[in-house]
Amino acid sequence: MENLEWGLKMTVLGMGLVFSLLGLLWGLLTLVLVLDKEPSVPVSAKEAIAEAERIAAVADDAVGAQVPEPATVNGMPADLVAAIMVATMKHKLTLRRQAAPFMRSYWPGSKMFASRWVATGRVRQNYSWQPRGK
Amino acid sequence: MENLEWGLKMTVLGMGLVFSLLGLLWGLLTLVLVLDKEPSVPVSAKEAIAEAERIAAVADDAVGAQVPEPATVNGMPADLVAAIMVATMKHKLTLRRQAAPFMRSYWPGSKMFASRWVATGRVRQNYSWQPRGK
Amino acid sequence: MENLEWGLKMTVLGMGLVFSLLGLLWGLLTLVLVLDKEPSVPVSAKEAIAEAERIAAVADDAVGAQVPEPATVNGMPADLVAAIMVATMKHKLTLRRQAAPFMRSYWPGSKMFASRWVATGRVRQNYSWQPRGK
Amino acid sequence: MIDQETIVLLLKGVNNVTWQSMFMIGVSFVLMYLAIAKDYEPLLLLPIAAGCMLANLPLSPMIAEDGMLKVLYNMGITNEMFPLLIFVGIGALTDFGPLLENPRLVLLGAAGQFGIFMTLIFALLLGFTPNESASIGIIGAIDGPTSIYVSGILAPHMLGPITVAAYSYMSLVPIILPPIIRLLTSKQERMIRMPYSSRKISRRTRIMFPIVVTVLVGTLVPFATPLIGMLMLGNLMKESGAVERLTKASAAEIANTVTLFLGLAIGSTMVGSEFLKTSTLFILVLGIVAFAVDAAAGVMFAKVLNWLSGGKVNPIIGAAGISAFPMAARVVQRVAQEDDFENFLLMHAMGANAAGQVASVVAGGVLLALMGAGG
Amino acid sequence: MIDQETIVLLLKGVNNVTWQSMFMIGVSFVLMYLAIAKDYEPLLLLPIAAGCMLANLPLSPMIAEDGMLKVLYNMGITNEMFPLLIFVGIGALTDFGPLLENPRLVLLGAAGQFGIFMTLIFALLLGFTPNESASIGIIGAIDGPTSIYVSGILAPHMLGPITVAAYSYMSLVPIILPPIIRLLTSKQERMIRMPYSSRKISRRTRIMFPIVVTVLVGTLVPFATPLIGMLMLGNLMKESGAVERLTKASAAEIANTVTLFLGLAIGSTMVGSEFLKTSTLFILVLGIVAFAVDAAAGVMFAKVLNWLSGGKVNPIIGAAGISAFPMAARVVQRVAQEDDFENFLLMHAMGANAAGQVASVVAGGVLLALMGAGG
Amino acid sequence: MIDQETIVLLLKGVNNVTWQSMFMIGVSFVLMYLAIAKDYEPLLLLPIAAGCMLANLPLSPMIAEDGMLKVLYNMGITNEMFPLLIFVGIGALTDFGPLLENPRLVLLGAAGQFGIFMTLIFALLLGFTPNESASIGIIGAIDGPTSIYVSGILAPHMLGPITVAAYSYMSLVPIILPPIIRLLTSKQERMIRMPYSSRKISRRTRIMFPIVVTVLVGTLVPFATPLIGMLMLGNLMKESGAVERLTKASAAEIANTVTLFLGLAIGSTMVGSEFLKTSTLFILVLGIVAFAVDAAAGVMFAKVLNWLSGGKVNPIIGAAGISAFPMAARVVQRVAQEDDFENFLLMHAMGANAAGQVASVVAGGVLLALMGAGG
Ligand code: NA
Ligand code: NA
Ligand code: NA
Repeated sequence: MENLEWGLKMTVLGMGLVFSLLGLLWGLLTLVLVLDKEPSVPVSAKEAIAEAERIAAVADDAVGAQVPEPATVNGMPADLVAAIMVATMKHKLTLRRQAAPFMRSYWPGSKMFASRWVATGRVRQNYSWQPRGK
Repeated sequence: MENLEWGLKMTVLGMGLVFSLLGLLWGLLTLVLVLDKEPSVPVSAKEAIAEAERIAAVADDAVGAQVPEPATVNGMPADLVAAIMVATMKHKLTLRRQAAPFMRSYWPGSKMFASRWVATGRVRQNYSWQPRGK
Repeated sequence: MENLEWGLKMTVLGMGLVFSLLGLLWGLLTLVLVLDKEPSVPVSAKEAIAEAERIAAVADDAVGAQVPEPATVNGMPADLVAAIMVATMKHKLTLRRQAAPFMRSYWPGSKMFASRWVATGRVRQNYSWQPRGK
Repeated sequence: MIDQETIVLLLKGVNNVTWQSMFMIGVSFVLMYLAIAKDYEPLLLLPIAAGCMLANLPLSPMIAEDGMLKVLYNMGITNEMFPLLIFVGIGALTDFGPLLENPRLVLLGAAGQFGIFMTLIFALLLGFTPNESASIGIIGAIDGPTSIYVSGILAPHMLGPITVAAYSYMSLVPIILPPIIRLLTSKQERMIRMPYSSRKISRRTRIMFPIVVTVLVGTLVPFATPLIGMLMLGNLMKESGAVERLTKASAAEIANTVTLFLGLAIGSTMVGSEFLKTSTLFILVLGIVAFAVDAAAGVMFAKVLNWLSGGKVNPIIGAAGISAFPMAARVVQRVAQEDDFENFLLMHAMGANAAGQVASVVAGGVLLALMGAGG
Repeated sequence: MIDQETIVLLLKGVNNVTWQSMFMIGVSFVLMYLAIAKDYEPLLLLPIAAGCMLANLPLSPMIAEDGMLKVLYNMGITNEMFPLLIFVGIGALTDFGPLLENPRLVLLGAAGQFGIFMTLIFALLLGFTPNESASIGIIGAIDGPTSIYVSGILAPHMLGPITVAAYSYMSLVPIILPPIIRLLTSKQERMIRMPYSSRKISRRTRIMFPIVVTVLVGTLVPFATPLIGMLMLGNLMKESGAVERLTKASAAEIANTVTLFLGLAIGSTMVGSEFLKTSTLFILVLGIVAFAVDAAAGVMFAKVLNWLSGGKVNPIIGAAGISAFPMAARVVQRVAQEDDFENFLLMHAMGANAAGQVASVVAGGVLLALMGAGG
Repeated sequence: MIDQETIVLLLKGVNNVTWQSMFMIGVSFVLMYLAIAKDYEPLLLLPIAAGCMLANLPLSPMIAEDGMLKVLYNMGITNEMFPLLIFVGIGALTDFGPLLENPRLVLLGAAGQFGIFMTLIFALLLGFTPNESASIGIIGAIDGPTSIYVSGILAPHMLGPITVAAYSYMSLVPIILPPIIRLLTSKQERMIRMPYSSRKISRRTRIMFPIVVTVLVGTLVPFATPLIGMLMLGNLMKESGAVERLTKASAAEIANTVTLFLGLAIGSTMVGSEFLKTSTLFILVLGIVAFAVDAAAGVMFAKVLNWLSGGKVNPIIGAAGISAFPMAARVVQRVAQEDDFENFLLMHAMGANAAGQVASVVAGGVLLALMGAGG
């Protein structure tokens, strides 16, 4: 049981350190946000999810982040869902076509890296998350 | 003449081994094709040559496979020949534009890698060779 | 002062060698140009500057050649200046669109590498400097 | 004319086929099947499978002195350069915005590392050495480069199975998470909606984030400096917007080349005698355990937060704290929608998910520090 | 102020110019001319020429200890990594479909390797050592990476001229083949038309092909494992369709970088005293012989097949068995059309050509096995 | 349970923070600020800053034996491969046309190197060793790879500050040049217009130029062979038009990857004790001096040419002879337009600028030759 004891010690120390470090990070980030003085504004869940999908779509390009899931959202084709979302949001947005981010455009014509969310992403990806039209 | 004897031995052994190995491969491939049970269907020579040119055009991109030949086929400009071939085949094919293979499209606008057969290739390259419209 | 003496010696030798070598190069280049027998034809300063900007725009892509200057030419927006230049030159030129140089086109859609002079460059970059319409 | 010696020479290959090497080639076929037909992280598993196949062919010159797989191994595995370079590319494609807007999610990432240590204990009990146990535990970081980096230092002889387990199970996240989430939460909990508020994250904050994290983590846990430093370097290049050529090169050309080389080199370590032990089987089983415990710990910790916040935190977002960015967050969103199609948790889950990414790296460094590795 | 010593220092470069180094710089100019003006495989010959020029400048620091050309040589020639990486790219762009539809063409590829062994004998008779003879013979593989790989192992001091011969003559295939074909066949034979039938090659078969070839060849001829393994790895990645990023990287970024480095490194071996021997001249002559014998053997073997099949095989497709994919096949098609414009043999020739590609690699491995190299 | 030893282990990082390392991390922040906010050569300065930060974190494993920054340093700095590879990319993007049309501008490039030697003398007088002085002087080449190459050979311990100075000041060219130009020239001189004539430069001449320069410079100054050879190799590939894949790879993929690695490796040399000396301050000051003297010498020499030519040369184009291609030429054009908006000197300035690029490399080689470095 010497092993077990050592293992438990590792666990306590390890998780303690991880929590301490991330707690410290929490504090620092909160401080930064306070200093930034940007107001926090409520947004609709749909706006939030569209932005989140944009971020996820970029990250999908990273090695070791493939998505083997079926391309459906609760049974509906994902592209359709994305299209609907886009349509409902479109009237709020000014489209800045020319700034299409390089991440998506280096092999044009190919759908090589395009996940099902790219359609959504393409619309919103040039905005930092500020759906209030700020 | 000891050298000659050794050389002949190498030749017999070497060519013997090469033939044996490729013979073995022949057997295996034949077996696989039998197991695949795909029917063998006669096709016109023109269809075959168009497909062959498509394959050759992709391989031209490989390092060490440049083609210093004049771009003519029996005196006719190669592009013209390709264009005629394409035209005669077109009505048999449904064009799947969106799946243009990445090999050809990464530096769009540039003709950097484009051989004279690309025109042909562009049309057919998304098909595995099944000109019967299968 | 031994140091100073050695330093002066280095300077004399060093600058002497640099001048000698470049002088030799001058001679060789002049010889080559004489052998080339191409006529020297006066051109307008505007044509010359447009060509020079084209060359500079390509070189801007080199690592260690970033341009942190404000994108203005004597207070006028650089893009505008470039556009005016292009307009005044356009009628003299046949545009060879298809030969857009690969340097500029590999990440299309992105303005990643595009300096303010690209607009000028795009028009003229396929010509070796021969504004006489030769 | 054809003498005895020549015949021996010609049959050398066939004579050196062993059941172990044949079995390992079979393993490589299974990995190819998973990569190609099942789409399990093919970018990693296909090169690993190829490396495994090539290394197990009889008398393979590829793993001999100066053999190409050996060269690749020495080029970037021995010195850990390959996993670190891949991290630069990951950092260049990761947007920490969801975390920056909602910093309290950070703690969910910490909870999602619990599986590392649980698995370490299980491995110890099964008789693995401390270093081996820690290497197996690190599968629970659910982060490829971290697993490769840590196990490459602590137990390089186990690099093959650990990497295979890490990447295979990462592909299985959409299958592993949902039942665990459902088991540990009530339908009512899963239906908790979380409101959104948005704040503009200034460019300055986005640029400071990777720098602050690097200095903070690097100072407190020096062993984590390479991992966190490279991840954050990629992120710094991305957020600075000043070096797009380098950002792109890190995320594309360098990442692709290194991935191919890394996979081949790791695959080449999977040779018969070392791989064909019960320990390999244990690693595969313990890997699943690590994933499951991670997810469970994340959910349970989120339940605590929910209780503390008076019911405002949907506990299932805790499952995204395991990392596997951004897949785990998507799975959480899907599970939420099964009970309430109008429940949109994705952005919160992404925050927890990004926290998990940082926490995984921190945990890797902490583990190395605790093992006192390298000095 | 300017002393004797300084003057000596300054004239060091000029004083070290030798007629050998000047001659070699002249050779580099010829190679540049061939590459730029004649378009002979410029991707290889231009870097080789540049490497040769830079290595032969007086006192060149580039080939000194830690000099860049030396560094590149040690990076990828000594350990043979560069030619193998180029093979991955070639495999990623090669479609073995024409061979898979028509497997009996495989034997034509075998026949096209006869020049390797004939040339080996000629070289022996001219007084070359067995290893040197085999290295010269391998020019007859008519495949750049194979020639570099084999001669790099057996006779690295001959790497320069052998590589130059291999790539230059490959550019000359359109000039070398037609007269040989016409000499050995009657007009009637050349006018034989071959019918086509097409069968769908399943994705499974296409994926299995590189795996089967690797295991088969690698088991029977372990020395061929690196060559065949890397060629087939590229093909597997391509046909799997699962790792397009890696396929593209292999065929583009990696291939381009490696080609530049490989060319420079090989060029740097071409320094005066070693290159300026009658042996170099012999190599150049024997290289042409190898090409010619290959083509002749291919055609003659195809004539046998024609006889066996009752006149159904056009013997000129045998000339495509030499490899030089896909150029040789195109040349064969052109020759056929000279006698009958409606005669379309290209797909059959492509099958023989792809077989020649595989057979070249196999022959390289067999040659290494017979020489007992390395192992 | 948690013993003394463990606590010591955990506090190891914090305990090893020194004021030197904190100061250096502060320096890295300044560099990041310059790179990101001020856009000073971010492609180089951002990686350098990151390397500096990572190397100065307590007990940084990245600069330990087998640490990644160490690996990168050994990969391409020790053997000077990285700066040489960057030169290939620069050559591939440089058009020497303006110089070829107007060869007499060549001498302006020579004059623009005077700052190298002046600075060398100042450094000697400040007590630096000859090798160190020459390394500081080479900042006056106003060319990144040349500075890295020369100082990497003569004084590798000063590589960090010299590289930082070279690239930072290069970004400051638009600020440094105008006052010097105005100080040394009258308004009348600055308003001299220079006529243009154009001649077609044949493709043959364009191809011969890099070859001639390489052979000429390489023969007379063997130490310059690597620098001039690689710059001209890139240019040869570009002008030949025969190897566009390699040209593009040199200017993009290879350049980007090498820049990232080079910056990180150089940054990692900037660790406390070595960097925090008054010598570093001197280097920074002397670097500015080198730039200023270069520009002044260029202008003064152009005034001589103006006098010799009877008033036909605008002396301000001499300032473009310092190199910093093509930025210096643009600055000259801007200064000219301040006095006469219709005065277009850019093409002449580009010629002087291209000459400066060649002259910088020649001067680097000459300096190495005079120091007798390496043999
Ligand atoms: Na994790
Ligand atoms: Na062959
Ligand atoms: Na200079």
